[in-house]
Amino acid sequence: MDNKIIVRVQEPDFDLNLEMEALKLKTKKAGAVVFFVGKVRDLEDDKLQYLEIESFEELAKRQIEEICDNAANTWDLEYILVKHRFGRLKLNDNIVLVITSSKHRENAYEASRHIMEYLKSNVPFWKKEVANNTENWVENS
Amino acid sequence: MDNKIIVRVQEPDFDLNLEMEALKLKTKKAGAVVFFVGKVRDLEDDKLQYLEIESFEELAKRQIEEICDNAANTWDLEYILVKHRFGRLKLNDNIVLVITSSKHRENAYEASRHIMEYLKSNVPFWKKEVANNTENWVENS
Amino acid sequence: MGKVRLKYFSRIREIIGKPSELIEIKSKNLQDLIEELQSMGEQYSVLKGENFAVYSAVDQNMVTDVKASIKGATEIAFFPPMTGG
Amino acid sequence: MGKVRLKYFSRIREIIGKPSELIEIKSKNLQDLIEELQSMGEQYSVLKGENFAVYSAVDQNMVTDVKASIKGATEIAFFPPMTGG
Repeated sequence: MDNKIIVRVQEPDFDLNLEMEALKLKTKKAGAVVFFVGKVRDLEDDKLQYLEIESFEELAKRQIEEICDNAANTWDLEYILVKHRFGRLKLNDNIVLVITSSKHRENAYEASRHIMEYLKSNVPFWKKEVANNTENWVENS
Repeated sequence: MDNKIIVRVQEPDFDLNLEMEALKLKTKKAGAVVFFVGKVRDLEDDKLQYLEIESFEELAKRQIEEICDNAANTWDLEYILVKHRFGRLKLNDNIVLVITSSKHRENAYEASRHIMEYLKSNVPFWKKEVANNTENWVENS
Repeated sequence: MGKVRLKYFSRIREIIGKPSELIEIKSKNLQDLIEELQSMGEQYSVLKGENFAVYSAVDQNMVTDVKASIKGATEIAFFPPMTGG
Repeated sequence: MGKVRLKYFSRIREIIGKPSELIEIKSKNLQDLIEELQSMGEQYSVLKGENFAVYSAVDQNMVTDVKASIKGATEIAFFPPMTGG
């Protein structure tokens, strides 16, 4: 895999400033950086107690690496990073970070959307919402 | 202007972690957050010494507020922030930050692209690249 | 065939009641394996995919052809539709 | 008309040689004003927009109609194509 691609499936949170610093050390040619952050949002009616994210870690990492390779071959990108968390998360906690960086912003935006689209339904993570002491596995949206 | 819209034209840098914290205090309904960061990139052939950004501050703020209002009316967004810097910047320094947040990620992506598109040619900032002791006003790309 | 590590995730893990098990199997493909597992208990009928789609990964490669050989596999995972991101 | 603060940005500021000036003007619209300014020196011909597009803002509102009235204006700005973002 390309050394401009970084993929992590992890329990700890990520730090946006540190990620930006790491990116800047790797590329001086990119003017555009798109960060997508998915975070735990509150439910419409219920009060979320917590979100539990289960993962098949090894396969998840492999599947994400594949989509990143694919994005690198499709768009002119200087840097791609995906960090996806698992475990028990509370309201507003970060879930996923996708960073794409390119000379021209269109590439960074399109690659980011593409990766997120794929993450939603092709990477082995499952989310369970716990609210009012009832559990609900999230269906795909 | 809507109180979920924040616009600044400023000399100081911005802090991604602090911006994320501020956003989380304002909205618990949004699961998707898109950050666009435009940064100073190196030139193809020359070695950039610095980039000087000139602005017509009052009009720039007003024009950005207008596009943010427009985006808020077009997409279902929970939060919009634009911080655009001016002054002398060096390689890899941040220039502009656009944050858009929504329940569904498509809205955040589309609003971000729309705001950036507009910023490029409708807001009174001008960039001058200084390299090899020659100055060059950047043309629109 | 020999011993294979079966892994179950999410709703399938909850229905089968365990995250994984090491068992001796006879089947040569996924379709036969799902049939074979029925004899171990009613809970394994979830693998037939009648209530929701069931995905499989053999040695950490997603497999869509249920007739593809699983000969020599050491790990077979079953899981419901993924909801990442 | 009375005194108006004229502002120049970027290349226009460099060509005219100052960021702003407070002057007495007679013109009633932008087109006439640009004409009027020519008498103050060759450098003001940049405002005719022959080399690159020139944008204007009257009291911090962008104005595209050069025949629109500038009566009562206190600030008029001239600038080249914008390159933000």
